[in-house]
Amino acid sequence: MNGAKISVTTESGQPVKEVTSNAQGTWDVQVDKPGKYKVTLDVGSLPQNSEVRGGTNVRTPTVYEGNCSTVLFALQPKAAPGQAQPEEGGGSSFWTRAAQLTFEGLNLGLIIALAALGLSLIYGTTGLTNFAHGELVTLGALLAYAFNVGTGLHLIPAAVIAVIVAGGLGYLQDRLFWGQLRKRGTGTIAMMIISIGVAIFLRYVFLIMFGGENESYAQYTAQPGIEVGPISAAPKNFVAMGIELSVLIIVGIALLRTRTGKAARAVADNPALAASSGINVDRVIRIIWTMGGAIAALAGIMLGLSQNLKYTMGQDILLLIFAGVTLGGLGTAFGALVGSLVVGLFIQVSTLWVPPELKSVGALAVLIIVLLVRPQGILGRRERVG
Amino acid sequence: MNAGPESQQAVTDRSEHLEGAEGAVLRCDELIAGYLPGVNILNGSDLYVKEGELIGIIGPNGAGKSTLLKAMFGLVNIRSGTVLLKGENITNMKAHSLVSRGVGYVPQTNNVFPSLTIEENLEMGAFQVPGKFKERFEFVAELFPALKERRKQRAGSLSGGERQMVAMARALMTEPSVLLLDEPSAGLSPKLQDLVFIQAQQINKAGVTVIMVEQNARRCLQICHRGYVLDQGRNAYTGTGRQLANDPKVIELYLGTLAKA
Amino acid sequence: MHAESTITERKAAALAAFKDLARDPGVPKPDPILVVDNVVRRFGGLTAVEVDHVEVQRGSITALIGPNGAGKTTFFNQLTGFDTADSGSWTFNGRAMNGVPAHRVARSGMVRTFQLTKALSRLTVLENMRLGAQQQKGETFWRALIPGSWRGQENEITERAEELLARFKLDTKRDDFAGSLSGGQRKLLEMARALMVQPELVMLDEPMAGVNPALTQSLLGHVKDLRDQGMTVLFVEHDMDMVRDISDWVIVMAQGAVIAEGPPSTIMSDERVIDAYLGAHHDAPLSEGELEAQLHEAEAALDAEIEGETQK
Amino acid sequence: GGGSNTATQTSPSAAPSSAAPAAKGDGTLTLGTLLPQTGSLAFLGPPEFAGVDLALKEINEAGGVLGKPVAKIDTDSGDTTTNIASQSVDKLLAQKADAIIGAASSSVSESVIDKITGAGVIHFSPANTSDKFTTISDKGLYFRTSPPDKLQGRVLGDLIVADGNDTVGILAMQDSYGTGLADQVQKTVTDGGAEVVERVDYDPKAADFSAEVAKIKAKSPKGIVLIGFDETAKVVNELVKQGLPASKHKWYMVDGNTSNTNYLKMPKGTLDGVKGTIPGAAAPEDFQKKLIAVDADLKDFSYAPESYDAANLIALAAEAAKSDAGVDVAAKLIEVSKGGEKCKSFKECVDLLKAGKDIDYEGVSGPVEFNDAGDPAVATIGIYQYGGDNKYATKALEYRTGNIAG
Amino acid sequence: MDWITIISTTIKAAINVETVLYGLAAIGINIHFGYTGLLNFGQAAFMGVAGYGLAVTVTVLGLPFWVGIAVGLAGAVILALLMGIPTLQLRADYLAIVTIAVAEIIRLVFRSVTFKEVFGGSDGRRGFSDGFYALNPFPENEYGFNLGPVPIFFNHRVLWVMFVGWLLIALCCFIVYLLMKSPWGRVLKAIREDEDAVRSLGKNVFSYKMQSLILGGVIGSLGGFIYGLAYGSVQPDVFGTETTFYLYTMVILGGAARVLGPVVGAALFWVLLVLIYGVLTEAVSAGYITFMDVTQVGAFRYIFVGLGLILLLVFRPQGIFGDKREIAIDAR
Ligand SMILES: Nc1ncnc2c1ncn2[C@@H]1O[C@H](COP(=O)(O)OP(=O)(O)OP(=O)(O)O)[C@@H](O)[C@H]1O
Ligand SMILES: Nc1ncnc2c1ncn2[C@@H]1O[C@H](COP(=O)(O)OP(=O)(O)OP(=O)(O)O)[C@@H](O)[C@H]1O
Ligand SMILES: [Mg+2]
Ligand SMILES: [Mg+2]
Repeated sequence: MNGAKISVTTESGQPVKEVTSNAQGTWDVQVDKPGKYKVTLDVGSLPQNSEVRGGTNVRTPTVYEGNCSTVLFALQPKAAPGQAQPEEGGGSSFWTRAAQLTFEGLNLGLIIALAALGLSLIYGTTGLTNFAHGELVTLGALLAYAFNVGTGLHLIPAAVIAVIVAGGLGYLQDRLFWGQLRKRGTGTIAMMIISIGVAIFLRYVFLIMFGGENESYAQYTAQPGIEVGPISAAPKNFVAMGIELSVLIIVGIALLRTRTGKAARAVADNPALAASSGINVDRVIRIIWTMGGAIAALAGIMLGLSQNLKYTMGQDILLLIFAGVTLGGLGTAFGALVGSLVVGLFIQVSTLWVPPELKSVGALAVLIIVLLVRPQGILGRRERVG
Repeated sequence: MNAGPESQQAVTDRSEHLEGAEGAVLRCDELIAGYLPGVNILNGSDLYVKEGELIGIIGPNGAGKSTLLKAMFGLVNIRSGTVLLKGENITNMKAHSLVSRGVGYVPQTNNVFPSLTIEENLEMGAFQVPGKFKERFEFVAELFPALKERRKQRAGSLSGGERQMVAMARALMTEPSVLLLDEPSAGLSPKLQDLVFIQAQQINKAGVTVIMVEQNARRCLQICHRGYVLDQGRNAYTGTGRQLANDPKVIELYLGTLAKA
Repeated sequence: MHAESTITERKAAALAAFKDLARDPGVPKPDPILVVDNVVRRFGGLTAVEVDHVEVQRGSITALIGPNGAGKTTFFNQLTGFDTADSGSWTFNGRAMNGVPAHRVARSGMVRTFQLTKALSRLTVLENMRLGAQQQKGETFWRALIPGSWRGQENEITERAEELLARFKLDTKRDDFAGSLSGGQRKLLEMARALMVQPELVMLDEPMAGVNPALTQSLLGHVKDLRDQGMTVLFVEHDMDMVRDISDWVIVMAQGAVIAEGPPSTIMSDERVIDAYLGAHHDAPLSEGELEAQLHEAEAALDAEIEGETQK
Repeated sequence: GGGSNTATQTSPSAAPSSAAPAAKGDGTLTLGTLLPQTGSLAFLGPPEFAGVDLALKEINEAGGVLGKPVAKIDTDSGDTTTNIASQSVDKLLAQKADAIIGAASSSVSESVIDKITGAGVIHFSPANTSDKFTTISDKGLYFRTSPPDKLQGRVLGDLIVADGNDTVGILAMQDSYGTGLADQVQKTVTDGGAEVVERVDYDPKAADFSAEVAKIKAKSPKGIVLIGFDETAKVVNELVKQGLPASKHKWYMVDGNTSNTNYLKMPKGTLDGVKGTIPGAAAPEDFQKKLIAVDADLKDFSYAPESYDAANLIALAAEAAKSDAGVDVAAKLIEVSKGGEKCKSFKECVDLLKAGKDIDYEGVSGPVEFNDAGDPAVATIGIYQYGGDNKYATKALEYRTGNIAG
Repeated sequence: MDWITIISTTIKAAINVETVLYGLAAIGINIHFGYTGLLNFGQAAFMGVAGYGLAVTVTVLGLPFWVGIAVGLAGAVILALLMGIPTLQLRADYLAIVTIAVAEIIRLVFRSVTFKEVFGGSDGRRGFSDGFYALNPFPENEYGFNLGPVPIFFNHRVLWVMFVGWLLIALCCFIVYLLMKSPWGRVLKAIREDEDAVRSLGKNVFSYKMQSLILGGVIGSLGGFIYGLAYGSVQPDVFGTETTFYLYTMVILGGAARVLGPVVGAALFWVLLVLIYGVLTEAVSAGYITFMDVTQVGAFRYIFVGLGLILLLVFRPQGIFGDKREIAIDAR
């Protein structure tokens, strides 16, 4: 804005200088002492149709030694009297934001659900509360990173290989470790603490191999979003959500319908009886570990794709995973899905009302409330007494 | 246990065992087994069963009857002794491998999958022969009509007796050649108890070798060919069902007189 | 053990009380300790319990029988506060008990056992027993801190527990974990523990299923003793020998409802009861001959069936 | 000090028994580091260790301190979720460290400051920004070279206003670094007449940042300030995804997140035109090269200059005090940081000291002039701009030097 | 290698304030989990509420130290009631997740910018321990002795905290010992095994669980006080779920449902942590180990700690003091 008149005075009112803005609308005053100054814009010198936003034409910046200090008078077209100030352009309304957050909730919820499914499978069949599950999620993400950035493979084949390798590692884990412990008759509580040990062990192996920084995959980083209705999302999000949903549904149905799926549930209920029915318990558990490892890895890759990779990424969402599993009802695949979606949605949508730094509080509060109303989880069943 | 040497009909030493066990389908020799380190529950018990026989095992609570069945079936670790199935050494073999060798087992407690429906429970019974499920399901549904009506109900919500039916039915889903039953009649109504004993006999008539643990001891001894009385992990008495049922010592110590009255 | 042949005072009293009663379901008793009205419990579409009216006579041994799935256990669950009835009301000693939490029910003198036993696995058998005792001083927080304040009582309790254990043939197991007991031993412990409560009404859910018959017999004597000490016993059992031997009165449930009541001798010849529950061979153990006959019968039926199948 | 000299340490006389906490110097200056090898700030560990290592290398090449090479003991500070910092300090004290450089996290420093200063040892943090340390009771032993938030915040705020952003959104990591800086930016921006339409403090461990960004998007500010550490890459991802790219909105970054290798993997032009402020009078490039020579795997350079300066300052003060005892060194630290002949490296400074001159150490992170509280009083902030290759130009747009206080 | 320092720091770690404060909190967990079977994964919240109760009372409200302690204790009791009333009806695994959630909520609120005025944000609060140290009877000095060549010294402040802390531990252990021998403790243990059975015997399960939750919570809160007093400050992240996990680890290491289990577990845990670290750093700087450099030792330490945990529990699943028989019963 050219030609606006500005006067600068010290705090106590002694005039320092008066200037007029140049063609770019900028101006400059040299002051020789640090301190508070008062800058006043002569409203009369403004063009007829504009006014200072916020109304006041006085600014009181503090100038520090050796620094300069800038003041700004934002102008806006003068509204006709009696007419409401026009809504500011570019911002989004409550409902678009709600829509966006719902989408984000689903996005996050599905990733949690995938991770939760792996946890739920393993918990369901072996009774192991696996605190190292977060690390299995991380493992998948880092494996994909290693194939992707390390060997220069494109992310898609890298991810496929990572999932397969993680499945294999899941198998080996049971074969060489958890299975052996079961054979020794190690109790579930001891196993739970052992899993904490495993979690610590793996996490710091990752730290050494991978470093403490955030990393991203070589492809699909900062993919620009596209607008779809009220939401804007990157194409990778849609693909990822599609994959997540299909895996969840396929595994869920497989558990309910296939023979191995039913066997897995039978083993979960009563391993000795399962063995007496002719089910090879160890084999079933190994299949579950393989699947659990692979699914956790996929969850990690999706998380890494949507966010970034870090050696604690799995640990950081472990609580949400547990919340999802529990909320849905322990040991049911669809329960994990429903529970996780609720967790994801509440985390995101609650930020409409609570400060984002407290967004987990909202989700956790909902968790508590749901469990008070339905102590057995959303899809869980009450056991009979007597 | 002071195994009464004065008892004539019922035998207490190993000679009968060693004689009779020749050519048995299933035989155990001097089994020593237990749950906790250092505590043996079975203290060298012997048992054999011949092709097509129906064997009853009775004894006081905590004698080790269930443990004996579990040990044979690979669910309790055998510390010493051997189990032979048709000449093959199956000591400490895993339960599921025994199932594929034609052995079936109904546990005494925890004998259903609570979170599976009745139908799924039975499906698990037929796990190794999924093709036969339909046909066998019709068969057991006939026996226990209550189960058919409730096929979609989760076993965890069933009454004690209903569970027992499921457990029995589950074992009947496969057609085992040797069947181990641990108190199959417990908790069932008199009508169904009858049915269970009749079934056991029928199955046995059809050529299945049956070993049955029962606290319904008198009934058990009535139908079985031979019986064992187990006490403190050892064989206290053995003999034919009738011998045992009429042995005064056995009556006094194990059978009681209530049912006779 | 008590001589079984001598009819004790209590038994006589109980018999007298039942003598002139009608045999209708829900018949009023002269001195009921428990009165139940219109209790209904549904699970989804299934009505597990639908009892219009039933009364239990004080100082008697009453058996509750009925086919599997008749709703006996569920009925117990309602009465003892372990499950909430959809509707209905009941009084114990004249006090309304619906909606009362389980522990209060037990404290007011109505104690039940569980059919699927609940051993406190990692407590010793003796500790299981001690837990049953009521009004223990040492069970309040502050007094627990002063051992002197509860030692004396504890010793009494232990004595009582040991007596019971001896009767239940569990004395050798006294220091073992309850979780290591066999199936039958758990049943015994379950019942013995309930008796530690010294309740007015003890409700036993199939106490003798899986218990060795010789032991059962000796325990029946004990149950009769309980009656003689003024306790009321309501028990569920499928062992008809036992029902016949000790019960003064029998209530029959089927499909959730009480279908018949009466003294054991008459109830066992009731057509409906035989049909629904007892089957043809209820009244005596099968003789050899009968057994054969029965087998032939069944075989014939099977053959006919197979024929039928093949003809189809 | 002297971690290797176990014999004297164990003799009863060496066991500290006098009321005066200061152990006598043993002639060898021993630096302990208490920096994150593990935990949530583990990514800050490598550059900080590298900074100290580089300084030590140069110091010892220049002949060490008091004629002996400077010894160093590295320990892990972890993060606040475990209390291992305290155990690390125990170890350092047992091995007679004279000064401890660390911790990165203000919270961790708070939990061990009593222990360190109580033992008469210098507690010198390269990264603490919490204003609590200004007033904390520290026996005059606590110092820091950490980036001067107040000045940086002012410079950044001013830059934002000068760029004509009348509406500003701030996304700040929720810890003392992030909120401190954000507070200052917010104040400056508001004073300057622009409006902070949205400020979001986020939990850096959050599973994702979409809700935070959505909140900013709702106000669609002209300028978006990103204050944080390496999780900023995720925030950038989210901004691009939700349609707030740098091409439409003006983004501003701070020293904690300007150098991040993840930016290079983003599509070309993602960060084009983004501006960031970094304390220090020199372009970081040369210094970064030197650091890489020490630790080839280095990816992040946050707080490396500050750590480097901390080590140099302690060494110089020890040289000036002619003692390696913590209390003596602390007494000289303020002196060597200001008021005298300016010098830029240890060698240069130590030569001046030996010539009997008063020196004023000018560090890589800024001029580092301590005030009485042991906080830096003056600083220089450089303003850098990113190009289409998602790297910032090595030459700053401008440098601003000023007093921090105010 | 500097064995003297390694041994000295290790021995000190076994009795230092960390052991004390974790030990106290672990005693609380032992009451909850070991004896009552309550899977309380929110123990850190009890510590936090106590620490912050003290800190906020003294620094923000300007009240004396003793009031702060009272507020902290009251806070712990109230938290137990708040947590317990709705959740004690839940099945064990659900209780676990609810308590984690409550603890996380509390931590997030403590560290939030929104409540910075009260709780001090992510840096927490400091400057509330003067009242405590004013009571210190030990004159300013270093105290300790030389164990052969190994010096074991603590300064007067640490010594005072340790003195009070170990006194509290002794007291708590004694109380736990008395309680768990008593019929009261028997009810708790019975609840751990089967609530319904206990109900059927006329015990008010809810009330006992609540008593247990409060008692364990209050003892846990003592750990929180010790933290605040020993470090002179409280920070929110100290009271995170991680801490609770470590507490469980300590309880199981020592042996659940054993009076001294948690204390020994805590000592063992810290010994493991410090010993491994000491040996590794010294071995690396002395050049015995070349596959890692000094700055990686922190991470390697945890790798070995993880391994150590695994091995300990693989070979002694019942913990140091545990009873093997109990574990055998425990198997599903
Ligand atoms: N929680 C539940 N959900 C669904 N159905 C249930 C539930 N509990 C009980 N039932 C059903 O209610 C009916 C009554 O069960 P109940 O256990 O009371 O039988 P019961 O008379 O005790 O039989 P039994 O003699 O076999 O023990 C049964 O058919 C059972 O399947
Ligand atoms: N899981 C276990 N752990 C430890 N000891 C056990 C276990 N199960 C059973 N026992 C012990 O083994 C002994 C034999 O038990 P078992 O179950 O074989 O008895 P049983 O003869 O089947 O008795 P019942 O007729 O009561 O079923 C019992 O004394 C019991 O205490
Ligand atoms: Mg048995
Ligand atoms: Mg029943």
